[in-house]
Amino acid sequence: MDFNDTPEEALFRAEAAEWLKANALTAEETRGLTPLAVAKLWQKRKYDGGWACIGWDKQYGGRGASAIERVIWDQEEGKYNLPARFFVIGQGMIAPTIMAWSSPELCQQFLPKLASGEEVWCQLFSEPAGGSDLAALRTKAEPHGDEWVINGQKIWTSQAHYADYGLLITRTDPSVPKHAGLTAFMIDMKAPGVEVKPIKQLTGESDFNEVYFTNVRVSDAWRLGEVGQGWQVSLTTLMNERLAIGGGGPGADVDLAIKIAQQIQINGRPAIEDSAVRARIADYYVLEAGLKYNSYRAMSALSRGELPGPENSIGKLVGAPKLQSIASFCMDLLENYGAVWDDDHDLYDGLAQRSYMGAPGLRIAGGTDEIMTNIIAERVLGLPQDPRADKGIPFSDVPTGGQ
Amino acid sequence: MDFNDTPEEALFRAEAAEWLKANALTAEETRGLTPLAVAKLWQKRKYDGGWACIGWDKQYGGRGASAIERVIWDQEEGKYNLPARFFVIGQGMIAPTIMAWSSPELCQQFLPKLASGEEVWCQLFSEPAGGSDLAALRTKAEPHGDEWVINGQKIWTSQAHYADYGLLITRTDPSVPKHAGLTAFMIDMKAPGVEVKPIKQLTGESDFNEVYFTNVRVSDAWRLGEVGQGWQVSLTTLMNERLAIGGGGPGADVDLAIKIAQQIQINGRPAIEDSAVRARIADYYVLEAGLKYNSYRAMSALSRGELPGPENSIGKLVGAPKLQSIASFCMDLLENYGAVWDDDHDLYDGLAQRSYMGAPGLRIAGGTDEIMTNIIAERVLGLPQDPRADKGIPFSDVPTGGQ
Amino acid sequence: MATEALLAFANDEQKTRWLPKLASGELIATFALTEAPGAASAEATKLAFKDELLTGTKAPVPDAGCAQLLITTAKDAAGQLLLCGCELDQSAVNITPVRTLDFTRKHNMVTFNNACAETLSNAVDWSHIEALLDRAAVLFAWEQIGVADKALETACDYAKQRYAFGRAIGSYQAIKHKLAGMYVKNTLARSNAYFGAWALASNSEQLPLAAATARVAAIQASLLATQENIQTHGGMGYTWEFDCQFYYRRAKLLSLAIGSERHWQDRLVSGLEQQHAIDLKRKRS
Amino acid sequence: MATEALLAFANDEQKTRWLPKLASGELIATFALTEAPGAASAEATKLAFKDELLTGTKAPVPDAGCAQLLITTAKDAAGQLLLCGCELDQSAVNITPVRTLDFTRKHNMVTFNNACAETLSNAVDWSHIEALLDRAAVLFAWEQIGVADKALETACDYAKQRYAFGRAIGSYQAIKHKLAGMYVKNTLARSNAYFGAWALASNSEQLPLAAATARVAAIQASLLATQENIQTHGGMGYTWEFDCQFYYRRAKLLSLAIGSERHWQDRLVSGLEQQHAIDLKRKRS
Repeated sequence: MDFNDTPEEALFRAEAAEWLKANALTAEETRGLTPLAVAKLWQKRKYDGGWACIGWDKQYGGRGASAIERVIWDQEEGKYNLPARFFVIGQGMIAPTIMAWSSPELCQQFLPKLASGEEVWCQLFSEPAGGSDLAALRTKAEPHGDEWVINGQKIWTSQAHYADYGLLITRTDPSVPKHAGLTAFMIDMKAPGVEVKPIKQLTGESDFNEVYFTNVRVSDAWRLGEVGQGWQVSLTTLMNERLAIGGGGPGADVDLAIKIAQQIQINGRPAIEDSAVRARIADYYVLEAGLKYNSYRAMSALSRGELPGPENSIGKLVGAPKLQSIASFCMDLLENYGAVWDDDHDLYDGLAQRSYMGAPGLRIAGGTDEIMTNIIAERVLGLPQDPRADKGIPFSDVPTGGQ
Repeated sequence: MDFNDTPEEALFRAEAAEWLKANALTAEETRGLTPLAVAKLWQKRKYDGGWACIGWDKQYGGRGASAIERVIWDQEEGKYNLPARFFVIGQGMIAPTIMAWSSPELCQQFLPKLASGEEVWCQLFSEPAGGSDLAALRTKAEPHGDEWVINGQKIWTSQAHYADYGLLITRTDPSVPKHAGLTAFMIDMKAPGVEVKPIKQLTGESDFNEVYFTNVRVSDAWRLGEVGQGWQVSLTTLMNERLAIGGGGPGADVDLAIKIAQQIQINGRPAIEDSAVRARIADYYVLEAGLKYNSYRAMSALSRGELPGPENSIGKLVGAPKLQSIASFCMDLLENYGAVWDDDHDLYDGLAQRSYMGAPGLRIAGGTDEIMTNIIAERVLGLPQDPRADKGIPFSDVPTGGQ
Repeated sequence: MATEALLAFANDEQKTRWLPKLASGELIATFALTEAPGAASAEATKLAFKDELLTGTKAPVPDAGCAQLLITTAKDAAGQLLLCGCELDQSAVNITPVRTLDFTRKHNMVTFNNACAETLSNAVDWSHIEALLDRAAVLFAWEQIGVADKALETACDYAKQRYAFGRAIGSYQAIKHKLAGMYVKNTLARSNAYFGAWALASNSEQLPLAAATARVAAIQASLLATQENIQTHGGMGYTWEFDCQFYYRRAKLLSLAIGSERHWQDRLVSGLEQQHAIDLKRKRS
Repeated sequence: MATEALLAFANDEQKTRWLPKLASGELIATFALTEAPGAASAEATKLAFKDELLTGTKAPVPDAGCAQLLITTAKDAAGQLLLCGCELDQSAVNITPVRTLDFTRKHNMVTFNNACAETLSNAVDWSHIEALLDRAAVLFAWEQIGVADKALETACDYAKQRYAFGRAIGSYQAIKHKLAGMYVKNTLARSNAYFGAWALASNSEQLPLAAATARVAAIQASLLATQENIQTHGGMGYTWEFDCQFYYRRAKLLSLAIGSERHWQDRLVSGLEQQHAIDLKRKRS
């Protein structure tokens, strides 16, 4: 591992920086547009310039860039405040799944429009009774000629209200053990019988949806993998999820804490001179820096052709509780004013308060802290599984506590 | 709950203090004696003066004192540096078990000599393959006329090398589930076939022993409870253990930390003025004070006639890790010198270093942190048990990993 | 806190004028301390009192929107700290809402433009304010413990009833040990708060230490319990419909309202130092 | 550290005299910093250097019993900080053993009674010592991580093989999540240590920050791993026969040897402040 660019990497970085400088969206261009419209505009510009999804094959709209080049691009693009989150699920998680499990024809049909930002995808995995136990899903798919009929409900679906397509996991056989009875499909979110209802989060915002399926028909040609292979298909998505999430956008961090601590006084001196404040900031920095250099190491491994492994769970497992804790700490520095979260009054853009309210969601979405810890214990350290009350028995016989 | 004495309590306190002042051992009396001899001398003096085991019935050598009076006595006796630990197991844990499960004749035979310190007892429960899983013990007792023949091995037995008697739990029936096949006995530690081997701890000291039984014979009259009731008998001991341990003698604490922090400098000022040091000390004090007032509340409950409940597990669960942490912190205050642990050089009597090495043992003995936490979760909060691989099946069929 | 301040610092005429109405509920009073981000202190108090008139700003002030009387720290022209009473129903007082993390408890910014007011006492110094805060800390601790207990109870109920992988999530040690940890913190906080209540009720010299101990314990317990309650509920706990959010918001608000954890940790050790000095003096005499 | 000090501060003649022998193993050198409890500092350095003679005491000094050369901080009559080299084989040097927590690494008290010595450089200030400690911190971090990894590995092995209640203790989340927590801390510490190693090797201006980050992470990871390794082993881990104790003792020794966690947390934030100042200057220019 080297923390400096090689000459080739430096060249690539310069090329990327130059294109970004010339093409980044201006305030004028984005004035009055919705965030989604801005994101689509920027994605299309990157696509036209050959800078969209740079790790993908050229035939699907990419440029076959290496893992290190992707990191460099992300770093350079990250210097601009450009919208990205709308395409993380589609490009980062679902596209690799389509590439792995679908035909070249369907790849050709879907991937270029995913790269260009024309079409948005969502991921239809979680269900009310499932939660951490993802495979306990109940949404039924029943064969009907060369179509399937879908009935059931999904939950926690980001972007469902404006997605064009979705990756759906269904139960096609409840008489076999849980993981064996699942099948994956691509579905048209505009199809009759698909109904999307936003979920109001504790922040008051709605980033997630419930999605109801009532006799929705999907062609067998849009099946991913074999019947009964749905769990394996979903694992491809989840494995890529660990890489795609992690960063998580701007939030309270060591920079914010230092900024506040330099401006607030404790006993007549800047808070940054207070030894207890310093000890806390140091501990947070150890986590932040550790995660940063950890991701560099993961990228080195990727560039050697290794697959993203379970050790990548660390990013979210450490990052989300850290966000919660440092947000709380930043509010503490402001003392009584730390509770203020008001566009007319708040300081530091309400970043601490927003992070404090957002962090509990991060600790849950995409695998709770507890699930992530279990993954590390079992898959990295090789410790034995928990005793499983649902192992090897038909899904329909698994205890549910009456839920 | 009141944090001041009532008039009656104050009277009792004055009486106790007066007797202690007149009778406490002098340096002259104890010169040249072993710690055990000192303890026996002091215990006998208390017994003769009517101040031994004051909560017991008069017929067994006590004075029928109330729970609050016991607390007051302990507080007053605690002001002198008088030896106690040799009798904690016998008087605090085993005596209540004998009272609950044995005949008046045997009580009369054993309890007065326990109160007077003439006879020392040990507790023979733990086994090598057992550990946290106490009931998984394998030491066999087989009937032979009106005697039983004992074969097997115990471990972690404090005081076995000088104990006169022991409370022993054995397996009398391996064909029934684990907890159902146990039977309890009192045994003579000087009987033929009892062999005691000290265990060297990581501190280099030996507070514990292995005890081997080879065809040791014990009369059926010395059985406690019915055959198969051994688990219930042991629970009486364990319930009283929660009350008896907890304090744990002198160790690193907030007083020590403050003392060091007042004498050591950080950046040219006393360390106690350093804000990070203050934050740490405050956190430790919250635990210390919380435990202290918690035990007052538990004593209030006892004085209302309530039984010591599982909530008393908190003392050890919080106290032992706190001891480890504050010991480490005290050493940190001394910086490089904190590692020094040498009668010719060390400061503060090596209290921090000794506590740092002793605390890991406290976190394990008498129920590990993990077992204590489980007890609170299940017995206080009513959360469901872990799935049990050993439940309802014959002891001889329980998986052991080949141990 | 307003009532405590009146009891301690108002003159007899003021007490006669305000306390009976406060007791009957006819009058609502609130207390204002901070003006800017950072800890309240004598130095940070800028609100000016001159010729019986107040000029300046206080924020965030709880419930100023429905109160008629505000007790506030201020300074006279000589820089001397004061406690003032100000009736809010006058045009020289401007009250605007300030949204906080906890929208179930209203806060305001109060701006005084030569507002009529009166002093409660001519000689306050910051230690008097700290004594008021000590008393408040014990009461806050009990409210915080109430929130913490409710969060623990809710989490336990959910953990018993919610199933994953074929068994109740409360049977997984990751969850049950989390809940046991919350119980331990809540229990220690309660024991410390009992001692705080005793010290408050008996006007003990140990009140500063007892109050700080109760406050630090309550902050730590309530923040842990309310955040891990959401975590135990998983996705459902993060929705608007579940009550988890209210406990989470309220716990953080209370942890900030009268001084942060760090502030009270510092006060706690001051209390210990003071206690040690007293013990030493007693031993010597 | 002795070698690092010679490389940085010895004159050419001294380098020629000592470094080749150090490299060949013919000469063993050690470094002495502290004299009394508390953090080492210019103020706390009392060892007096006058007329080429040293008078005073250093303790605890690692391996002074087998070393022939000691590099030490001292002060001249004017109070100027110095680095001195002192050959130990002289009667004016008295070396007595000092037992520490970790009996597998020998420590000594070294007393100088007008012992012959020489200065390495005439102009050292405390920042030079800190720069030496930065370099040492990176190397210490790697040793600490080695201990932490070994403790984790041992604990995992035991947890897979030891049974309780009919199953391996490593299948209980109380144990497996404990071990996962150790893995996370070790992994972050390693990543930080890689950056420290890079900053050391490339003489980066970021070395002070990188070294402090590596050091704090390594202290925290190694203390956690070694104590929870004992805990995972239960009673057996607390016996003399098991290796758990060595890791536990060594981790604590290393965490104290060149400055405590609090000391390096403070240095870390100084590094951040310095980095921010550099970034600001770059932005401006």
